[in-house]
Amino acid sequence: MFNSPLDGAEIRKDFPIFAKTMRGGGRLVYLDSGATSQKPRSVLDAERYFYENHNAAVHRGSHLLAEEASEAYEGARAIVAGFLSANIDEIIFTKSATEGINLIAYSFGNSAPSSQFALKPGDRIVVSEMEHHANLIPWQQLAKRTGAELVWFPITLEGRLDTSALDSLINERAKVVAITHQSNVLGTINPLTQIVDRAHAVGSVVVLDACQSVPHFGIDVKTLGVDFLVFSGHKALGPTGIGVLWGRADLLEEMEPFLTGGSMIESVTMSDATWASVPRKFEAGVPNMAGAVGLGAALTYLDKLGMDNVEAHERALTEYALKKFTELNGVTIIGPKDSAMRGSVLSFTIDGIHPHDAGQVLDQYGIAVRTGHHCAWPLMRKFGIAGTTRASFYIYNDSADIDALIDGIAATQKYFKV
Amino acid sequence: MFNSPLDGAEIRKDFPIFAKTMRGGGRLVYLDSGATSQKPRSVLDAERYFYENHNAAVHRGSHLLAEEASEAYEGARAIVAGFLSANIDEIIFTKSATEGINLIAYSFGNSAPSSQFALKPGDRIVVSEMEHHANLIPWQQLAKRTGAELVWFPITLEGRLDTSALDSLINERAKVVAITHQSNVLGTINPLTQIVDRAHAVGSVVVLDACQSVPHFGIDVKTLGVDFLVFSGHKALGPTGIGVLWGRADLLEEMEPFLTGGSMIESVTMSDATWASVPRKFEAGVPNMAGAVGLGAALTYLDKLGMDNVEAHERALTEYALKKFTELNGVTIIGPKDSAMRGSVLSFTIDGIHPHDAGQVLDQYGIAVRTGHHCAWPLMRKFGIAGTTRASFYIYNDSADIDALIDGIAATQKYFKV
Amino acid sequence: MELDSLYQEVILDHYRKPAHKALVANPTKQVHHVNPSCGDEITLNLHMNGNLVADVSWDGVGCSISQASTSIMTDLMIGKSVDEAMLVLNEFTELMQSKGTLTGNEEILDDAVALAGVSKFPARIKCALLGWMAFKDAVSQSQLGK
Amino acid sequence: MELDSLYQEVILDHYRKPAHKALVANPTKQVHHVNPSCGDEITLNLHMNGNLVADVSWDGVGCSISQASTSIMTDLMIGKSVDEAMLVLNEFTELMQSKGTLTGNEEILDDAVALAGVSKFPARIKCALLGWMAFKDAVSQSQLGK
Ligand SMILES: Cc1ncc(COP(=O)(O)O)c(C=O)c1O
Ligand SMILES: Cc1ncc(COP(=O)(O)O)c(C=O)c1O
Repeated sequence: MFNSPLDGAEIRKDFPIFAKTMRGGGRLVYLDSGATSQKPRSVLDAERYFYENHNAAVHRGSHLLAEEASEAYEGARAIVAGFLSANIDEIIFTKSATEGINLIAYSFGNSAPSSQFALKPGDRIVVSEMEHHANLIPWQQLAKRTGAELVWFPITLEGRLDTSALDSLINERAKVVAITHQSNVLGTINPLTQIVDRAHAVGSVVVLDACQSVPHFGIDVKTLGVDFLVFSGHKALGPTGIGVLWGRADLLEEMEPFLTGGSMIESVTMSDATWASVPRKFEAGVPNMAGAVGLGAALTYLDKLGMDNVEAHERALTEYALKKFTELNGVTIIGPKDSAMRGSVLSFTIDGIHPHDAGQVLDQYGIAVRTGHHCAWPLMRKFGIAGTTRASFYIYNDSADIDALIDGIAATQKYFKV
Repeated sequence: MFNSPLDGAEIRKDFPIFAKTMRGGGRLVYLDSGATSQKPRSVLDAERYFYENHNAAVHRGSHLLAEEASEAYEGARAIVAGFLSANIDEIIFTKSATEGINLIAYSFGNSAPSSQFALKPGDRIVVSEMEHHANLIPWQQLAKRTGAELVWFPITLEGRLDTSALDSLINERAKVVAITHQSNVLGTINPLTQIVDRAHAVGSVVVLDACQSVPHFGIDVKTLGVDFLVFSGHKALGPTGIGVLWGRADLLEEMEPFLTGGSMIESVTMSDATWASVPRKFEAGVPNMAGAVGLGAALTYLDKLGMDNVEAHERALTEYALKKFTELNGVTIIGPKDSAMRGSVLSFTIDGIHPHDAGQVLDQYGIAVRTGHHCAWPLMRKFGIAGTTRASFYIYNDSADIDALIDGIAATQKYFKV
Repeated sequence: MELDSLYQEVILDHYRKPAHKALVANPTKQVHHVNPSCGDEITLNLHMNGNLVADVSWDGVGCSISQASTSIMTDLMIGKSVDEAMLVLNEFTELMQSKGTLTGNEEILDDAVALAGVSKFPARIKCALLGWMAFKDAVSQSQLGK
Repeated sequence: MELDSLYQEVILDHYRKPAHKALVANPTKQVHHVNPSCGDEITLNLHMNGNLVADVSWDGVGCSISQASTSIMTDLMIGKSVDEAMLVLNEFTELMQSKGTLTGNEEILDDAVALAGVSKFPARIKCALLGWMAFKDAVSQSQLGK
């Protein structure tokens, strides 16, 4: 019934936090990887090793530590590039996916009117109703600043992107299409090919929010065909405070910088400055070196497991969970109920119980889920709900975790007598 | 001759990296804390403890880990506030000082024309010739975007701020005065009182770049009287990828946000959003939680040493070094030659030897210094030099380190036969 | 179990049968508050009679803690003078921030002492305070409007 | 000591007496390059004669490695065809990226093999390449201009 190439319980041994005893006295059943993932020992060791052996400001010194720090940092960039099948110079380290999207939006906003990236009244930015606030508000703000129009793909009741009006949404005025690869609420994986083709046909760039995809299945940016992609390290086994923006080299070269300051310059006078080449142009200041090194170790860990195995494991978990959920009464899944084009994020509501209360009872059993609007408030409004309870699965989960969740939901219903 | 309340060699025992063997086979003489500081074990332990026991997305879950993570993160904010004698809600975590300054500049740039923060043609931004690129280029860009005029304090030949034209520089049109507390090249500590008084008299805000002061002497933001202050954690024993922006609550409340996305909102629809209160408004996305916790541990370590002791220790090192330097021939100090109003950053040139070559020979003796323009290129042009060699001292240095530097410089001169 | 200290019977009772949960028309002041981290919302109508809290009514969505706490708050506040109401409010806020060290003064807080357990669950304190903060806001706005 | 592998005598000689370090007027192409991380700068004048590198002259500030490397480069390039010059340039670039594993082909690189030690000092590779990259840029600009 449950068949996966990976053994979640074995994998947990690599993650020190699973030794923790939870509120109710039991083990940690961590079903909140959609918010942030736990970290394997190898990531913590890599960060520490950096600090204890190579710590220095990168690119800024001729001494041994500075050389080693630069090699470690650039080595991490090479790992990320390899993981995404990208070129090294196309990888920009940010502090988060949020910063990555803001970087693009601000850079476009900084463009001269004649630039291919400049937006003006009448131009369009296209998003979807299932976007995380991080891939919505920066575009709202850019639209307000430039007078461009913000439009969006609606969502079907099943939680799929409604692409029926694709051609009229992405019309000739579209300059940016910003879309999530996988919804952090519904689990829906969006069909990119038709969107990318249409966007490129009308001369628009495509920005992909890959927060919920890069950690979960193999990504090849060249195959995807998008122009920009962002993700956060902390959701991919990596440290907090480090994220990645990948962009097509020819676009990055032409774009205006975002953060300005040290290390991103070519030359500086009191009144003027010129910019270093990509990726430096977008990495002002002393970067999160240990964070980058930790992210490199995280992606190396995933690579060793094999992203195909990771994907198969999560599919097995999702199918198992979807099946188990049918045994529950008074529980409604928000999002696709079959596992096709769907990731391992499972949102649901329980009749008569507010998500916050459900989360609280589950916590008593050591089960960590997320509750609320999941930074996708417009999506909640669309479904007419205040929030959901969300379980999200990752490599260290197994069928026993899902059994615990199912039992926990039943216990919650009993506790609140619904 | 050398008299300090702190023992650098003892302190080094708390810093694992000092066990390292350097290129020439000797110990590490780390004189590059101006670029980034080394990290005590307690900081590395605090980060790791967070990951192994509390890791979860802050402010976003009702489960135990999320609660603990939020408490750890907010606890770090409280430590920073205490360290600066600021209110908790005035502390905003950024990724770096660079981000902090960009945050202010972009927020001002985002203001409605009627806002007190909006700049328009004719308005003034005042900086100085000794600014780090991080406190220069963001203002250049803001000036270009708004049509405001960028003007600057010149520098005297001794490397002091020339305030003789203070009143005409900070005139009635001044909206922003952005100045460094201590120069990262010259070591000069700037006289703030007259600048702050004049700025406030004409209705300008004062932004203080405290990268080179917060780690080195006690700071009380209320006494300083400035309106904003930024620093980087990595220069203050903390992890990479975490910085702090402090701002006066009444100003922060009125300012526009910078990065937008999750966790910084009050309410969101597809076309609009309203903002959370400060500090959340300025902290979009999952923050660098472990970084904040690590920074908390770093400031706690400094607090235990006592910032008065740290300052006295660095003064003793600087006086010792200034004295020793007079024994050298063909070496010129760039910056004040006495220890009054001066920190422990010591830049110099060696006749006939390019800084990069000097740094290379010193590296052979395990001595880590920084060479080049130190992200203060206009300052180099002012002094008519391509760069300097810079030694910067911190708590783990002692007079033996300075002796090693002096011997190293002599050896460099011998090597290059000058 | 620890959970029972959070979900006391009186809380679940108020949750199931919330008091004054139906907006009364023509308020002196109406306020709308949200809890941005979970999306819970409350609309609160305050009727003042001089210095007296004549009526408090509300509507909204939220978890059992926020619903029960608001319900209890309305019962407590109606009929009090502004000064008395603020005293109760401060007492309750203090209880919420006590991290489980206080049990609450029943003479002042009445049913609200049942919420003492919330203070051990940091993420839930905002839930318990949602209605109270809306009330405080409404009162201070109505005072300013005078 | 390891340092001597970096600062070979021939390098220090070129540093003290750099070749062609005086800009010759009326170049086919002039370029200006900087090394943003250390502030070193070079201005390079290229004189082409058809497909032949007729002259390379330069001026600038920089460390011994960048000065010596540029000096050696000019000696090597003058008199070569574009194709020959690019061959030398590629050989040198490869040597620089070899992390100390190559010693360099002396027949092709002549004095430039003395720079082999630089490849073990990652921070200095850019110094050694500054003049070469300026030359490459000047040549390709002059080719495009045709
Ligand atoms: C005076 C000064 N300001 C700003 C910065 C920028 O700090 P960061 O690169 O950590 O943002 C530095 C350090 O590089 C500095 O010394
Ligand atoms: C789909 C999606 N986009 C963007 C984000 C924002 O990521 P971060 O907060 O790490 O910047 C998240 C996670 O919170 C997400 O799930």
